[in-house]
Amino acid sequence: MRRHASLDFGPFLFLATLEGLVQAAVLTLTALGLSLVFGVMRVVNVAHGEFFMLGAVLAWWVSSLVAGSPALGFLLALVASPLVVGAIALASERLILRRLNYHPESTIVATIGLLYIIQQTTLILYGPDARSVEAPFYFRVEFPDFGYSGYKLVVIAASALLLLGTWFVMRRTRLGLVMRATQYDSETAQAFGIPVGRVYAQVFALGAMLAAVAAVLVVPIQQAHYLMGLDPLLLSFIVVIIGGLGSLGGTVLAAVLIGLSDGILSVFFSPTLAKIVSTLLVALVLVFRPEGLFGKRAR
Amino acid sequence: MTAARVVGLHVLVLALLFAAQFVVSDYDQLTLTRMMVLAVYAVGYNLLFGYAGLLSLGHALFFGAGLYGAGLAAYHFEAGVPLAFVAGLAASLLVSLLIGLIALRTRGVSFMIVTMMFAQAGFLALLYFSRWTGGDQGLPLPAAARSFTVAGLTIDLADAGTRYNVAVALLAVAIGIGLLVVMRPGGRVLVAIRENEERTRMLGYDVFAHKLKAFVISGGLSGAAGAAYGLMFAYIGATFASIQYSIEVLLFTLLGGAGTLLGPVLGTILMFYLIDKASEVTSAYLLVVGFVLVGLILWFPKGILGTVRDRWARWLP
Amino acid sequence: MTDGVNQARVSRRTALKGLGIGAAMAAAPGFVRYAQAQSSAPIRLGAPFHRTGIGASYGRWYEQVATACVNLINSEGGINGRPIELIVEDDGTDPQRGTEVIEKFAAEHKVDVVFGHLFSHVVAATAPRAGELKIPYLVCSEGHQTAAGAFNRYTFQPGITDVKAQVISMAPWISQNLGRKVTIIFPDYAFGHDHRDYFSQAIEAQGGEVSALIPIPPTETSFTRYFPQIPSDTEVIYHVMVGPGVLTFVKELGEHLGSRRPELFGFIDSIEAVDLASPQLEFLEGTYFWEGHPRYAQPGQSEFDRFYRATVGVDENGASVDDPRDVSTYAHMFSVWETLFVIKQAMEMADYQGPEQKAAFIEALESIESWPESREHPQGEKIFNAAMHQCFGHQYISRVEGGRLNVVHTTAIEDGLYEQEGPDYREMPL
Amino acid sequence: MSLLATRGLSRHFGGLRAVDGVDFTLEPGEIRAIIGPNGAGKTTFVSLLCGRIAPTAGSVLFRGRDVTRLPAHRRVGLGIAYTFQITNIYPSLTAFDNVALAAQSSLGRGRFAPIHADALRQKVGAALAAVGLADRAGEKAGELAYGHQRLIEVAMGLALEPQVLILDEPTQGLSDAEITDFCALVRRIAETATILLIEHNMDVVMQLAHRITVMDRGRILAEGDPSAIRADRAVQAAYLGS
Repeated sequence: MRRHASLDFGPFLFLATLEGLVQAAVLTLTALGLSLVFGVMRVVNVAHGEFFMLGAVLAWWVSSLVAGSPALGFLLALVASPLVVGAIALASERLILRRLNYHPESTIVATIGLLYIIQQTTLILYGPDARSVEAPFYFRVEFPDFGYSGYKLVVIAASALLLLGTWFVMRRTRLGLVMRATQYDSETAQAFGIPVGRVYAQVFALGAMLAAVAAVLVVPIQQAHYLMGLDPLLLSFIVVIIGGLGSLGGTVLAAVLIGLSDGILSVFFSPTLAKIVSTLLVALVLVFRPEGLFGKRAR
Repeated sequence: MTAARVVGLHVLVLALLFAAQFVVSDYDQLTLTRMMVLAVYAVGYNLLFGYAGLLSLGHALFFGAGLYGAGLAAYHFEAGVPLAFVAGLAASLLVSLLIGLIALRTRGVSFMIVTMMFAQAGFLALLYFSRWTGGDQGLPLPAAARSFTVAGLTIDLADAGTRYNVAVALLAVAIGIGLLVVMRPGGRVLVAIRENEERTRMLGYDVFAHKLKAFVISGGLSGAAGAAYGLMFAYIGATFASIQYSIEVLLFTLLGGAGTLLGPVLGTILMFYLIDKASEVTSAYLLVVGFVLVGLILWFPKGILGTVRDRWARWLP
Repeated sequence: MTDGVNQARVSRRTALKGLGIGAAMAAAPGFVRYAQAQSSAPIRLGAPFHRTGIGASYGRWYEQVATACVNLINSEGGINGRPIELIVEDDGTDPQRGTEVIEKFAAEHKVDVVFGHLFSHVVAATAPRAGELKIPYLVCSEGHQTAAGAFNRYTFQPGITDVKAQVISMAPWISQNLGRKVTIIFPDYAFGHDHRDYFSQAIEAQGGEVSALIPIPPTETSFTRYFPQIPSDTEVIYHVMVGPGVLTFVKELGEHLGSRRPELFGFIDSIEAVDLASPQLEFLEGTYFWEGHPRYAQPGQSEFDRFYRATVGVDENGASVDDPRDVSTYAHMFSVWETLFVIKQAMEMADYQGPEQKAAFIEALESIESWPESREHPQGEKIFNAAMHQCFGHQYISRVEGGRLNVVHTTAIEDGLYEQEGPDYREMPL
Repeated sequence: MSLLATRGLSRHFGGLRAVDGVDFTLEPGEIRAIIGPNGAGKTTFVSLLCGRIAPTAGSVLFRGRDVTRLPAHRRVGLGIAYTFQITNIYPSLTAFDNVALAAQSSLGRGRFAPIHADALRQKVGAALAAVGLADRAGEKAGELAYGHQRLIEVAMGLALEPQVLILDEPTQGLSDAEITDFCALVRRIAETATILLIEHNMDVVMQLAHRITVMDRGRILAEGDPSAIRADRAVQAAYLGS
């Protein structure tokens, strides 16, 4: 019984690339949130994946409240879910992280605790089942050798737009300027009258919201489930570290690279093997090239 | 004399644990057995975290190495209990030596993430090589793999009483090793590295070598706990190598008091009990883990015995 | 059956207990409870259900069926005049928790029988512990390991047919009606491996051929990446999937294949607890599924099936009577109901009064040869192979038509019988 | 043979030549002071000597042996001890434990046998007594007065039984009375060890040093006995000018 693939190499690679792009699109948004929080606050947020999960679960809840067209429910979820997640993140920042004075190792332990609190509370309130959200629209794109979900292609485009939006906020608005100043040197920023504490809270909320948006986009493809936060967390870690801690450009580059390579490796080999390779890669990058593959050496 | 007081206290604790089997219910005896084996794991973890100040988020890898080292030897090669245990111990020593050589080049947050990633890779590898490891399903060990004879005395780990006393003995050995490491001059060097690494280097200590030694001893104790757990309860599974087991041992240690020898034992017993009781009330019993972690970090960073030592008993090791 | 042997066993055990604990402990609460158990205390059934983890949707319905069934039995006088107490623990669909939970049942709850495990990797880890703890362990799983002789005297599978028998009995129909070149998509653990191994054998025995085997981790959430492995000359895709991602699995399968698809034969597991009316599942129209018990009430439904549905709270579409979108795991959960009645029957045969009569209970269970279709066995008649501790019953092949599943073929019990592979459990010591 | 010597020792940070081709020798038994304006490269230079940082070029010789590639802890083992510019002790450990860490380092040197507890106690006691802190052994080092913390640091240096003791600005932050005591202490230490001292306080330098090395912009500007250095025009220019 030899395993031989149905598709020729060309279409096979094309499908793998599409899968990789979808993964990269969602991953970019999620990892960007993690990277932003690390870059500005120097805090590793282990609960980041749970914000992603919350985004998806809330999307299910919001869209199930709306009768009628699935598009309406989805659009409402796209707005409401990140806002609620942002508010929860803001509260956790005020109640926990600030009290720890953002001490790096303590915040990791605290956010591990936060991870369990969010995940298990969701289990209590939402239950252990996986639930689906209907896509706002559905069409099937017929390629010569296989079919593909049109919605997935739209996810790629939507992520690119959101990415541009984030870039605009960071580069062209006062909020972005303040964030970049705080990231560069928080003490000097404080001396110039920037309310660093408030910036931290905003950044933490914004990071969580990016994860939530990514989750809302993904939930018509995957189902909302209380354990779905772990994979995006690990992948985001991988992306942020390989891209260079705190470097937004590096994060985007690494997300595309990891998303694509994971997507492609998963199709050609085994998804588990792809994950083993990337986790080992991350460990080695952190040891031997701590500034990341695309980062510059720290000041 | 401080040393006598310290040794006396630890002997007393072990004697109480030994005596407990005559008064507790069947279920508490079973639970205490599990607690003591996991306490060995926590004692090992604490040598690295509490004394050398290295916070690993990947110790499940070493527990898992011991578990699978022993379990696979018993399952595939029909090794007897002593040989399987040695195989588990050797596997965890080897894995911790290799990981230590690489991970100890980093510190702080990077060290936490590197250890976590290695452990995750190990966990995934257990799933990937499912032909050997049983993957998600794990492997139940045959009953024959759990009974052995020493000096004409047959020890059957399937027997609850025997198992309990083996656990007491193992914990005694672990605490003994802990005392040896901590009370001797070498223990002072570990604490010195935790408090001020650069100064310690400039006092002429090979900091890397000391850390590596602590890492390997810690990994070995974790592996011994894993090997014992597998052989005692006749099952090895990937869950034991998952990140949750890395986090629970951190929690045990933090709760009891990092950097105190008995802290992890106390923390393991309390937390295990809490989780077990919570699981009777709700499936979301890990909620307890979350709240205790956050609470400890915010209000009680030194844990129970750490606070006791600061306030009342400075001589506690 | 309170014969001398059993009474002797009682007194010996009591004496040992007394010696072991000492007279001082006789007043302890545990001892009092034990003493009461001799007279009027309820029969305690340990139920390790998959409340969380990849089996959660099954676990919820297993629990609902068990609760309804126990209420029914209790309202009709219980077992031997004693009520049943159901003690449920969550095992997280995790083999490790499974082994811990059964120890808890033995040591803390001191249950009479444990029943209700479904996922075969949990069963595989737990069954050896049950044998060691000498607790009767009745699984509601389709794993082949029990029938293969991999376990012990204490482990039974009396409520549902095993995978090997299921696929042997269906393979001829598949090869004659759908095609001979088959690609098998299966979850990559014991249950999936049973499908892989025994369906491959069965289809080859029919002159068919397996063109590809596609294993998928049971925790996977994204599936498109696996589908390019489906060879283009495949005539039948045989799919069986479990876990939280099953809806995604079928949706993505539909997306990938489109209208020019080969024939699809799925185990209902792939859409168990999933509403067939979900968007994007239209492509399933005209495909086939195995069902252990038809989800949609069929024309000529038996009175037993009607009674069973009403009692467990399921409507004629297999959904909860409270919420038509909450679809049950109908094809599997009858096994809980039937297993409970098997426990009742064997306990009554043994005049069971307490755990010291475990041996009599097991021997009684091993003396049963068949069950007729009845209120106690609404899925249909079954025969029980005591040497293999395994029951064999009818299987149903259904076709999706107009958004519902209509049975098109019912296998005969004899279609699924096979030679005994392992030892005779009855010859193992108790 | 000189005790400690460097040949063409350099250390560059990016474009900055912190230490630039220094040839230096230290004879056994002397008290040597290194002086120079801020940014002259003094601390970088002694850090190269004791191995805390690696040189860009050049070599370090100890008793004629090339130790350039030797890691810092091995050089401490050979007898090159360093006390930090900023007080650098273990604040949460007792004074005893602080000094014991140094003592067990020198006791354990080159041996595999376990360290005897009595020998250790004796040695720690002697070092603490030498700096006048014998009665503070049980106190937490971080809770001691600042001057005493500096003395703990010196006691640690002593307990290492070094051949060369490098003191980086040891009198910084001490009162005049403490400085006087300190000078007496250094003279006592000098009976058994060679001393290399970075110091800004010229009174201390003139009082203690046998010879003085003046550094400026990473190079050695002048070297000689105190009176010669006092008279050197280049030195005056470096301190006063530019």
